Amino acid sequence: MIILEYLTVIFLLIGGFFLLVGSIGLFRLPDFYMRLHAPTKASTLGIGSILVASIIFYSFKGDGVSIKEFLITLFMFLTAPITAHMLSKAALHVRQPPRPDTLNIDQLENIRDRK
Amino acid sequence: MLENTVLAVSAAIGVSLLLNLWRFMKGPHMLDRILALDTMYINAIALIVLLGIYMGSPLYYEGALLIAMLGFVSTSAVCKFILRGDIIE
Amino acid sequence: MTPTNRSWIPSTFNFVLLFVVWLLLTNSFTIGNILLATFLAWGIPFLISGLQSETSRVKKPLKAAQYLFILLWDIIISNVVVARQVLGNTHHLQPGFLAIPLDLTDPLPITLLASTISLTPGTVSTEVSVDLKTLYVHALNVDDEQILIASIKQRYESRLKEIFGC
Amino acid sequence: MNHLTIAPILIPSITAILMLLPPLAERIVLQRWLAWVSFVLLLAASTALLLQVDQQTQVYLLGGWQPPFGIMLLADRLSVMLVTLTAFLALCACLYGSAHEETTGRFFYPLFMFQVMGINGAFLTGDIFNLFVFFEVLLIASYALLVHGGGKEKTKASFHYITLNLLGSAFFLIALGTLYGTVGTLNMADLSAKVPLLAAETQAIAKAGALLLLLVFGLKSAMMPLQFWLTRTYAAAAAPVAALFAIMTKVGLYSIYRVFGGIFGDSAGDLANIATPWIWPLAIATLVFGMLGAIAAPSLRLLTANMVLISVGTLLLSFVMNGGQSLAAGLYYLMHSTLVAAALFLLADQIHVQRGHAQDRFVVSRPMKQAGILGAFYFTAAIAIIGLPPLSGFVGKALLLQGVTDSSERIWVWSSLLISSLFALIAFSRAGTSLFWHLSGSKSGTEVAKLAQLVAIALLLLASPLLTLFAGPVTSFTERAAQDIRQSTVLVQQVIAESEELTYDTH
Amino acid sequence: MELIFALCVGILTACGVYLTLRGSTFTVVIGLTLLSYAVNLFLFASGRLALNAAPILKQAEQHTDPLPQALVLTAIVIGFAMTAFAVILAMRARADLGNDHVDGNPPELEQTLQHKDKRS
Amino acid sequence: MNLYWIPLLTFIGCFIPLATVKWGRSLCTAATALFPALALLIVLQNLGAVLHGEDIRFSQSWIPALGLDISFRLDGLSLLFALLILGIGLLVILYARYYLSEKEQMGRFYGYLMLFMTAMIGFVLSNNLLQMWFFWELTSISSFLLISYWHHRSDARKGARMALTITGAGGLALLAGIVLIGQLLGSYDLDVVLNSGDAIRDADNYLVILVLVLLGAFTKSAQFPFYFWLPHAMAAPTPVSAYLHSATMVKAGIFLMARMFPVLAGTESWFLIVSITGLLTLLIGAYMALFKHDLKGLLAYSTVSHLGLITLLLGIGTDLAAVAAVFHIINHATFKASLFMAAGIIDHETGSRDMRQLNGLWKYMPQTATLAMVAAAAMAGVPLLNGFLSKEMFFAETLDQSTLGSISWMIPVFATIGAAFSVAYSLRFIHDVFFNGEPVDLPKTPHEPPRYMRVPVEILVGLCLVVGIFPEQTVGHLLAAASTSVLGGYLPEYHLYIWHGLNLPFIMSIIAMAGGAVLYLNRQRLFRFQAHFPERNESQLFDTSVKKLRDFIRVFLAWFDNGSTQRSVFWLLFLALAFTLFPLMQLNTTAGHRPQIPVDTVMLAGATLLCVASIATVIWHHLRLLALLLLSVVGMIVSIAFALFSAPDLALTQLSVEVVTIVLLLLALYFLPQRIRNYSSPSRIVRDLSLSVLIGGVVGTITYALMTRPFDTISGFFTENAKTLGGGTNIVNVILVDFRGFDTFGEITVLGIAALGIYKLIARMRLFQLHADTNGLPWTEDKHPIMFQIISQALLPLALMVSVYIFLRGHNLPGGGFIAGLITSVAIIQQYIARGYVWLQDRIRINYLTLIGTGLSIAFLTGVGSFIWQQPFLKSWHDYVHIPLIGEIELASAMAFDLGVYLTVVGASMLILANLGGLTSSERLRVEDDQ
Ligand code: NA
Ligand code: NA
Repeated sequence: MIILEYLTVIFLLIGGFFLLVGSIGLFRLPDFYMRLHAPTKASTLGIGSILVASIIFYSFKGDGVSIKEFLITLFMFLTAPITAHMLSKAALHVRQPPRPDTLNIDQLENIRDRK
Repeated sequence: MLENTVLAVSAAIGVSLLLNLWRFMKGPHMLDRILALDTMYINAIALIVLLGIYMGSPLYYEGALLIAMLGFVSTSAVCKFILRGDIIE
Repeated sequence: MTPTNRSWIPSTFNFVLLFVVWLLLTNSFTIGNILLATFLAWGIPFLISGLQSETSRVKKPLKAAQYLFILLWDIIISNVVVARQVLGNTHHLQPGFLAIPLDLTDPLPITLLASTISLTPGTVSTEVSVDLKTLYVHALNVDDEQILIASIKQRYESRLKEIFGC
Repeated sequence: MNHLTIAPILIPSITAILMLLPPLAERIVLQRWLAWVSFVLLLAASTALLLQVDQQTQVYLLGGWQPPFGIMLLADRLSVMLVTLTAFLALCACLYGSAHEETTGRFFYPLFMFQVMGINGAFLTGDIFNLFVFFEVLLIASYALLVHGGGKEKTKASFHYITLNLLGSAFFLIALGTLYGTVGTLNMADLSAKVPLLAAETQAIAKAGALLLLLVFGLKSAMMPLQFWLTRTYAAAAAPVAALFAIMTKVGLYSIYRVFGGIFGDSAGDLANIATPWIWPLAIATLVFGMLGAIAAPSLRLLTANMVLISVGTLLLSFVMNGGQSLAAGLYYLMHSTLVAAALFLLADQIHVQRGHAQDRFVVSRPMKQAGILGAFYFTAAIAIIGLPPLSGFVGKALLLQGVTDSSERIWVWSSLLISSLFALIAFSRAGTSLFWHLSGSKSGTEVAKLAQLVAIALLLLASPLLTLFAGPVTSFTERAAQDIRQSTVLVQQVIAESEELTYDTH
Repeated sequence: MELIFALCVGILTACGVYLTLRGSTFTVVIGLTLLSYAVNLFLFASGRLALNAAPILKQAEQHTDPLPQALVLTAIVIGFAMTAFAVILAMRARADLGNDHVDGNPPELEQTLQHKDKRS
Repeated sequence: MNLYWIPLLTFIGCFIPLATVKWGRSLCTAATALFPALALLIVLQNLGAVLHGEDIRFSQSWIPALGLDISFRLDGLSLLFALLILGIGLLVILYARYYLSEKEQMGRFYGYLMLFMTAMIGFVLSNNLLQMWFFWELTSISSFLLISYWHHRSDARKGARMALTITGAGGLALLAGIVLIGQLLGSYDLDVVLNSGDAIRDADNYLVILVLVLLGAFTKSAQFPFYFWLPHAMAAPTPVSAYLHSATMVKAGIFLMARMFPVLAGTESWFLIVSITGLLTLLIGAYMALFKHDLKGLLAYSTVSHLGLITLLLGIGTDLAAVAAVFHIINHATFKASLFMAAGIIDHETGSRDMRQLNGLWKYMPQTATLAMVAAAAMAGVPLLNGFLSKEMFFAETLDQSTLGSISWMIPVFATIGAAFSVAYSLRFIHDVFFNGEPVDLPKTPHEPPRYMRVPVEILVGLCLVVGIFPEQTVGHLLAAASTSVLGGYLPEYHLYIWHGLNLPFIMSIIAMAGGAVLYLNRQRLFRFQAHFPERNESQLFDTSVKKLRDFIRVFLAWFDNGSTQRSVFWLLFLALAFTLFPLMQLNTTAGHRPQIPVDTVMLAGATLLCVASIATVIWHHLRLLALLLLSVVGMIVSIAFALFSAPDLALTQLSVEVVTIVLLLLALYFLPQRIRNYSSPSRIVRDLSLSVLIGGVVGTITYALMTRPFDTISGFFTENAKTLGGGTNIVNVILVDFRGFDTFGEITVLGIAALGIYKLIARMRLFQLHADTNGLPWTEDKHPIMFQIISQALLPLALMVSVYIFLRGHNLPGGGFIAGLITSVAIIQQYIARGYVWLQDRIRINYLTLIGTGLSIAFLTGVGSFIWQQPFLKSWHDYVHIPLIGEIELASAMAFDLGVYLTVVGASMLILANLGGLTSSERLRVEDDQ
């Protein structure tokens, strides 16, 4: 049982760490396209670890194994990329300038027009 | 130990939320704010799950699930708004 | 809902998915609940079949499972990498847009590919060309453009092609 | 259980619901007939209930849950009197609307029904939060009805009206939260029993909450300075809607009677009559504002709207003056003023239609096609609403004058009542002469009122002579009804006490 | 925590109230929404705050006051309906009156607005 | 016959002319006259008894609460007036038959006339003060109708309005006076009142009562300074003037003073007010009459003057003065009615009333001229005519008072001057009209009127003569009876001789005659003198002052209520502040003793987010999308707060509502102007900010004060019984669907109605479709991104599954129909966003309206279902059913109710959103037109 508790703690810490990293990324990355990467971390490993911790926690709590947290993961995995997609689409649409040293920056208009 | 961890992690999430808020207020573009909001949703999910662990109660799970579902809808709707103006056309 | 083209039998994938989701949600395995799960997993797709346009179907479920694990692993690894990048000096990062030529043709596999790319931190699918032949990706740090494209194509796209048999 | 008690809520409710469903949803003729039948039924049920409650006050426990835990309806003379009044008014307004308004937009009948449901619910409920809910029902229906028929003016008036009312609802909830957070109950009679027991340190909080209720009810009843919505709304609304709205201010007044007469009335200990010092000046201000507005009004509708203001001020006064002993007179006046105002709104609409471009403004115009009958209606309504004999207004006014015995109160009440009558007299004589007699050209328009419209107006106006003729029994009824505010509270408190004994027995 | 909670309610109320006093319909709607948050929190608080005391039987030792929660639920739904109506009415006002002022046509701005609408 | 038959007959008579007018004018006249004639018969039937000092009464309770009974009395005074009203009334009816032209609506005229007669007769017969007032006001109303009979004429309308306003105002004062008397005595019964003279005169507020009652009397009787309405009432047809302005209506005020004489008179205030008013009126009226070129104008001012005379007599207050007053009432009624009728004949036959045109009519209508001259002589007070007798008595009484102390002599002097003017204008009436050369530019050639038109005049003039010569034999008894009534049952010694000898009053008469002649001879000089004064048209003056008042009020109202929503909102909020601030100042300490929850990081972070976001909303409210995003931040924090503080249901609901609201606001954003203009001035902003901060402070204070104080609540019941009686473990849900299910029923009704209303708003809405965003950037071509479509499609079944789950668990765990409904809606909305309106409209054939109806009816049926078991509305029922294989299943009526909630929510939110989405696809708009 104590192992499960340790596991919970570890996963929680991992989750908390990546969530924080995601937010730090959002905080300090220099352009929008780069910042767009931040929530992906938070939504994948960050939330994922916390959910795993939750699964372990409820399992050792004695109410039987609870795995419905998977469902949240499923939703996150399905939606997070689309959110990012829509956001980047929008960024391209409004011609958000990427950092000037961005690779293939000259392709921006093509990408925008989906050529 | 678990309790302290939960408190620590939730503090980390609290800090994350404040960082998101900073980005939200700073912008500079509307999309940055939308992104910040979306990240807040994610942190909120984590926070609610943590709350469940803290309270030892699974009652809050659906809250997290709902944010996961609905956060997507609102973020994508706002993006659609920026792209097309009319979100249901 | 009165769909125009109602189908009485849902796709297996949908059925299984919904069945499992219900059990996940309720976390109860009584006969009653299983019956209910069956009913709902059949009923809901039936109810909304009019709103579902035809998509490619998973041909190789096992491969799909394997793909999932690879994805998971990649997520973990790239998360660590990206975490270092984010916390480190961001000026050293070399962001860039990549154009990935697509072999996939169906929207569903393309979407899954794009999602995979986005889920692994460090890359985000930004746009797909109108003809569905190019996927544009933004990467947080590009060491070598071609290697990155190749690795994506080889690691994910080929597998997806296999899974959907196209 | 006496289901007749809840019938005034359920009848319009189910009627409206049926109208949303096939086969009625798309068939206006069926809706019209159903609406008529339903209103007649409602009137019958209300009247039957009225006769019943005159013998014995009815308490209806929803879901069978004993008060104060469940929601309870309280049908006493006061509430059922208003319900019956609503039924009659709604019948007439609906009759009028069936001639024209039913086709000028969708959902006329169902919305009308929902509106009545909300009003009746607000009158009948014995639970303060349920009162909020029914307020919202009647408000949302009124929003929808207000825009019925479309047009810029309606839209403009609506936004104003809705903004104010949404704010009002917000304060309603704050008030309810405050009351619940201090007294710990929602049943009005139970509140009344527990308010005097409040600890000294929470009394101030409860008082703030209670006064916020006065704000909310004041807004609904168009008390100064919350009356701004009234003229605008009434001027813009479709005629039958405006007529129905005539009862809406009375919902606010009724709530003031119930809350500040029942809960925070004489028996509320330190919090007794907390609203009285506020109501006094505001009521007089309302009256003054109404009479100034009446003099200044450029059209019959606005004039009528200002008459509604005058009646609101008068009714508020009747509640506070003479230590609350004049309420019976107020109730008589309430019935009279509501019906006559409604008739005037309908009449103004006909005048508007028949005078062509001049509408109902007090300017020279072509003659009306049916000047004779409309003139007779106008004359009757004007006499009634000014408060001249031989119609009901004078009875109400005289009762109110007679009710004030304290000489310091008398100065205020009498001068405002009498001067407002004079102003009304000036306004209506000018209005009438210019509407009917100040003519240019001899060719009248072609528009004529439909029979249903004339009957509707006539029915409403008929009430005035009847109220005068039977003023004896009616005033004796309103005297009993006025006492119900106190007596019904005591009655419900007994029911609560009995049910508490029962609860303790089972545990 | 109670103090912070009260502070939040107060600030929300103040902000909501301020926005409802503005001249444009959308802002008023936003203000009303903020205000309704404040009101819901207030109504909720009237049952007093409690941690780990969800009003679900068997899920906790203690249960917080369930009644205000039920009331807030009702209030949320009603508030939603009202907000929706107000929003659409704001649109309708724009359509009918050509601008988004709460009074339809602020005299001092009428001309500039007409000018602008012609262009758009 | 009972007394009530008298007013009843005349009242029935109101309708007779309307019914009989189609039978021809004469028949109509006869039929109309029948009823007052019958009424007169009833009066005459009682004549003997009353003259013998017997009072006849009838009483019937009417409104006990008001003290208003139907109560009549016939005593001397009312007998006198009843005879005048009915008698002269009959003559006027006959006269009007010829006066009104063929074109005129005779039925309407007679109807009004009868109505007036009813009011008048009811008034004089009243034995209850309130009833008296009732008829008093009726006379005002019916006289309004009569004066404005020729309502196409502006002067008629104005004159009628003025008369109504002045007499109406007086009536209200009278009502106040009467109610004061009623409150003082506890009864309005005249028998009680007339016996309580001392009580009233000794009352603290006697003066108030007196002034109020006299205001009524003076306005009605056209006393100074209210006399000016009477000349303008001459716009009425002449029969009306003959009736109302000589014999009846203006005498109502006199009647009132006479009636109240035993109660109110006899004090110094009475004397001062009444006699001075009377004297002033007498003089002004007499003076003004001389200068009127209009025949009726002259008569009107002369009436004013004579009314002043009677008032002065009543004011003097001695017993004999009262007798004189009564006598002059009779005399004035007869000669003035006949004069008006004569004037009417002249007007009728010549087409003019201007004495500058009317000359030498003696030649054309000698009979009429004779009659008019006799009547005018009576008016002037020429011996052997009735006017002379009462004037002599008047002179005698002016000499017989000393109330003004050393200046009491002034009264007889002024009385003589007044009489001189009276002689002068009578002379003018005779000489200017019937002699004085030839007519000037008359529209018609004058001739005698129809035979029967003259009959009423002949009768009245005959009366003037007979009474003048045989006073004791003709009116002696009547005068005695009436005077007895006025004096409260006592009759002084007096004699009605034609010749009292050469005494002081007779000398005064002689002086007046001579003076009158002198005045008349010098009239041109007087006219020139009078021409120095600007012509005062009181009607115009009155109209202008009413207009000025109105304009002033309009300016004030426009300033106060400038139509601004912001202004109204400000007042509302201001009042809210006032209502809460004062009670809170009585609160000693804000914090109570309840233990508080410790703060942690998350709470702090959340609070920071909430506060920053809401303040930012204020700062950035003009950046609409940003404001919207900030709003969702707030919404999210609020949901988390609900979750944190043990309200999972609330958290879920708030979240789902949040999303729908955002979508709705986004839609709105698209159709609203993209830029918000700053509508506020800096000072307005400061004002609003202060108000908002104060209100926020108050609400915050209440929140804190509440939360830190313990309280007793009924909630324990719900917690204890949710499972046992309600069958669910989610207490909140059990409250919602069971304990307080009625609230929920109302709540979903609200939702349904909102949807209907919004549907109405959307229909026919014409909106701009923008082709570019705020920055002028054209929209992207990619309407429905493919990946977005695919994922949305995949999410739909999952979301529906979740909503089923949320629905089913609601009774025991957080969830329920409302949240489930919103999830379903959001899932469908997501499809709309991803696929577009058109794509979905072709595939979803649901009638959302029907869905709402179904939902509501399910909830309704669940409610009324309990009627079958004789249980009240919404009585819940639940049971556990054991099904093989599946196990125990709980069935609860609450579930059905919740299903109703679910369907309504889905239907309502979809009806709103889908139709709104369809707006820009207006070609396919299926919404029916809302005009
Ligand atoms: Na659209
Ligand atoms: Na002449």
